[in-house]
Amino acid sequence: MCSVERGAQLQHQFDDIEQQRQADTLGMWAFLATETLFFGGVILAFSVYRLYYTKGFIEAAHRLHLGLGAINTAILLGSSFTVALAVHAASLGKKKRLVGLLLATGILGLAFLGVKFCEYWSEYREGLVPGLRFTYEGPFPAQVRLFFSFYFVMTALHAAHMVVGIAIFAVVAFQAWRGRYSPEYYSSVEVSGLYWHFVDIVWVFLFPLLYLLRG
Amino acid sequence: MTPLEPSPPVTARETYLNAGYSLKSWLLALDHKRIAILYFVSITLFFFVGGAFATLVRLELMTPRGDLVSSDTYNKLFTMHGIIMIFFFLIPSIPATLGNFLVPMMLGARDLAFPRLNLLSWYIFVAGGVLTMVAVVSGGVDTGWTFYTPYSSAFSNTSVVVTVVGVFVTGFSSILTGLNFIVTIHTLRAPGLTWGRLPLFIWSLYATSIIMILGTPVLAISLALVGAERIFHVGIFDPASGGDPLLFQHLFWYYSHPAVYIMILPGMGVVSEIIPCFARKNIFGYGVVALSSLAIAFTGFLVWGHHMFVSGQSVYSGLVFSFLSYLVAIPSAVKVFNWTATLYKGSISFHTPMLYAFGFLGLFTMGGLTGLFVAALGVDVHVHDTYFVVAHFHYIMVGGMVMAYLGGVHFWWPKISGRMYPEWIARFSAFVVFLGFNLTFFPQYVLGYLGMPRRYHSYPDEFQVLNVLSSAGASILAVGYVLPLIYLLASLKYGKAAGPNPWIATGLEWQTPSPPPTSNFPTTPTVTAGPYEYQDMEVPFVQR
Amino acid sequence: MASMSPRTSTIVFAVLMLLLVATVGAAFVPYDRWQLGWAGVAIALTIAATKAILIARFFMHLSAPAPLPRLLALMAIVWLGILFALSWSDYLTRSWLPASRGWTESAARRESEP
Amino acid sequence: MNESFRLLPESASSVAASTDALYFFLCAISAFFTLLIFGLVFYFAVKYRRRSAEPPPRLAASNALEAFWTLVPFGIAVVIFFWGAKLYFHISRPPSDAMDIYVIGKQWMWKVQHPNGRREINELHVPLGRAVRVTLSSQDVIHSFYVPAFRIKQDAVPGRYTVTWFRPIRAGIYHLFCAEYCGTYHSHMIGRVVVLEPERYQAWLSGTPLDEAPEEAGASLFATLGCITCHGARAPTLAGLYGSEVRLADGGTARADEQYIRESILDSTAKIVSGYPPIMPSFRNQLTEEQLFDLLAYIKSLKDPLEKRKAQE
Repeated sequence: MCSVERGAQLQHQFDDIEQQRQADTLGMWAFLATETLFFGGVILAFSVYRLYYTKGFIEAAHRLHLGLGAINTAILLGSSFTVALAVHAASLGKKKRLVGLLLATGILGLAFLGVKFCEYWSEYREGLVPGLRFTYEGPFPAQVRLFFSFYFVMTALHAAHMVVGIAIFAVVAFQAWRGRYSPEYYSSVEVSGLYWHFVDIVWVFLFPLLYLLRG
Repeated sequence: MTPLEPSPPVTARETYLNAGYSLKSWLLALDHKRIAILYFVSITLFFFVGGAFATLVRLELMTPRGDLVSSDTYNKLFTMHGIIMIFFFLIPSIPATLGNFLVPMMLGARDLAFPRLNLLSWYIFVAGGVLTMVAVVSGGVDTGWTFYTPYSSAFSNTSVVVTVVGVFVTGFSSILTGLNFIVTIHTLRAPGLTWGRLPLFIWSLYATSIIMILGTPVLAISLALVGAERIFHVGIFDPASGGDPLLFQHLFWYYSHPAVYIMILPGMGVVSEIIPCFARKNIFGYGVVALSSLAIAFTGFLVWGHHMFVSGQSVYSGLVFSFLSYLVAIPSAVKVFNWTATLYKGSISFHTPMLYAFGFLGLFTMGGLTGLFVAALGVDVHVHDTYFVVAHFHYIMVGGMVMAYLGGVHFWWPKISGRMYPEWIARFSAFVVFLGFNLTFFPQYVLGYLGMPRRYHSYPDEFQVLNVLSSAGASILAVGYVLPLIYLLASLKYGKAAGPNPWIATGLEWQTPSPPPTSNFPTTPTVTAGPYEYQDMEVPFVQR
Repeated sequence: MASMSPRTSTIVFAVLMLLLVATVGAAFVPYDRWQLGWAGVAIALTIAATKAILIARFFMHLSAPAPLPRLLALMAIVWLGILFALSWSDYLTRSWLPASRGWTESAARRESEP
Repeated sequence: MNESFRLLPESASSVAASTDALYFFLCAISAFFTLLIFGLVFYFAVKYRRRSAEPPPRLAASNALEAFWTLVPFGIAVVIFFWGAKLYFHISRPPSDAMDIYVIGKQWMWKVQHPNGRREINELHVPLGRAVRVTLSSQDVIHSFYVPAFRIKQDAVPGRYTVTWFRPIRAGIYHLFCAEYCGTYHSHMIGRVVVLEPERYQAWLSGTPLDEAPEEAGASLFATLGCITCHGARAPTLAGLYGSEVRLADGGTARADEQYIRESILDSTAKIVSGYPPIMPSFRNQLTEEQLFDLLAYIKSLKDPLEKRKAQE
């Protein structure tokens, strides 16, 4: 990495590259705080109805595919793993390894979305989609409908964040392939990694709340 | 009266204003000062649009029968007045204009931490504004700025979804501004500028930014859920399918009460800068005033339930929220006492910024004290959703926030435009604003306790006298607001050239020429003393 | 900024997968047979919280010397706690006041004196 | 309604005087602090106006002063809080001997139902001196039952019951407003509360034909809907149910107030009584609010035999 490129990275309002890297990390953490409150609001709504309509929500949780949910969680944890390795590779300046790991993360993300789409499709076929096709006759119909409204709102929000994450990794992988990052300055990889880990943490909480509370 | 004659042209020094005249150089500007000007223009536009709606509302309320417009149109008028004034003027005004312009300069930095994000936040703000204007043009929305469900989600047949998306989008511009400020204040302070030497304007913007990034997302999700409810009938707030309408109120007020602190904290920051400068004295109790901004930012999130005392919320949580609401009043009271104590043994001059600061001090005190009425459970049962509440929040928003905003604009106008505004016209318009304001909103306290509910298109006859008084005051207030627009724009051409420090004020922004060059400081300044060391500076404007 | 060695990443990943298996297993315990419905919720959420802390501490380098990311993460959690605690304070106590029966009979005697 | 210009609303209920007392106390506090701040600012502005070019001395901060003007406002705030809370508790606990009135908010009118079956629109006749307990619900959006002269306000929330009460102490006609924005004719949703002396109230009551009392309407509904087939044998008996503690299937207990009865009718499997299978069908979207009130009145009128005997002694 010749020094000219490194000079090009430093933006004029910063004194040195370390200050810029700290600012980027702090900026992403502030953004993640906003995302925490964003998902927190809808999880609060879910928790209130789970408190009021316990039986209906337990009944509805049994309708979800626990297996697919568990696989998805494993996929997402795996993608967090590959991102951690990618950040490490970037810090050592191993370009090929970095690009490979970033692409792996993107592929795992797409796999997650694929599994998610299969779940949506089977739920649509079973008539569990409020608004589109809701032909559920079991006990507590109103409460089950409410549960599935939350299920689709929360997982769709999460999936949207996944799509944004995958797009970011595609751009960062392309930039890495063009050799823009160096061991001194790779904060784009680090910051997109932080965002991805956050999306993973959101799923770490969504999975038990939706799939596992079958007590 | 200094005669208004065209002043000599500013010397051909490179400033952020003459760094480029093309539209592209403005619309794609990354310089925080230019983005501040873009925000100035857009929020002034929105202020006068919101003001026009307010004028129509006041005209409508002159007569009990309410025969100026139909009740449907009236509902849309007060809704748009609320939405535009709050989301498109009050929330962005000081942070996005004076804040964007001054934060880097007060910190001795060349620019904010993320200039591109700053420009993006302006474009998002304008996109949200355009969307809301589309909603206005295509029939308006009549849910009130509070969007209470189930009316907003099931019963209103106006363009609620377009407005909700507009406000959702504008919320992100507020998040980006807050995020930018927090990172800049943490990482780009000049050498020697410790937290104990930060100007109080920066402290108040720091506290505001905390509220912006931690509160706005919850508004985003609650409005998104209303949108989802209208489009997909998810039933989260729909009582027919088991939903709880109060849940929306919890999510909405979780943001919307701290939002009133987003609006007032920057105003407090401006007043903390103006009073020491024109009293030539250090602020009394710097540490306490700085920490009270953070205290307001934190306790502001604990009190939202006082909007729901009679909404069917549980009696016990009403008690909790009422007590916490009294806690949040304490830091504001402490600030007022400290400002007043700053005047003691000062050397006070009565320039326009100081007049606006005095106005803020008095009116914010009255607004804050009437907050004690609506936080007292027993009284709130009577005055909730009446004109008493309307008067309370207008005393704080218009009496406090807009006064401080005008004070700040006049105080930093020489730095922003390089020109002085005409002093005597400005003092006159400050009095007009003060008089018009009190005549408009004090009668509403009496109306409120008499029991006139909010958002009424027509009302019983016995309320007419006070309403006519209020409408009369509104016309004077309107004049008071149009005057600064005229003479400030005129001062761009006719104003006297202002030197780097016309008020002989402390603060890094006054140690660079006005209007400042694009990179603010030739070399990064170092700070050696506290923020308001006026005791060893010469005293200007002394009449013998 | 010494980012984490692959060895620790692998260990953390393995622990995360173990926790995933644990939480899925815990879901099949029939809590409601012993009226312990809330225990199921508590177990599931504590496991999820541990996974989140592991990811945040190791993968997101929260343990790095810079204090500010930790401060922001803590503030996000505290503000979330405020939202949950005060909203639930309404929902949990909404039925405490039996609006119909009024409180004890003595309430009727005291009602005359405000 | 006299047209004279007033600064305070009439105080026509037992609570009005104490609300006004707290209001005057708050006005006094506000006047004191406003005059204090305005006075100090004006005094300092005049006394220390700029006359010399000599910079004023730097004043040291004083923690004692800061503590003083933190604790004093806090002390005053706590006093106001307790006073307001005591008043609020009094307002939110209806006395048990109060007369029951059911009010349904519907987009842009108030539908009032008296215990003896009288139904009124936007009118509420009540006897002087008698406590009145108003049970509120709404058919569409949130409305708010607000009588300024009685200083009481309570939102009518769709999907559940909310309760407020008042005891009129002066005869007359008073405004009834809707205080929560509810749509196009929110400002036309105005009614009148007419407080009559007891004898004139009886005359009004007996003057016009009575509709069917809610208990009878409820009883006939109870039969036509088929509730009677189970409730008596295979389902829990409803006699004396109202106000009692019910043991639930999941081990908890619930107080059988209006909200419980309404929920058990509309969402029958939400709270299942212990020892009974969850086989009751849900009556959601089959009953209007009036019918629900009638059923409720009927169930409340079912006294179990021993309590009925106690009531007769």
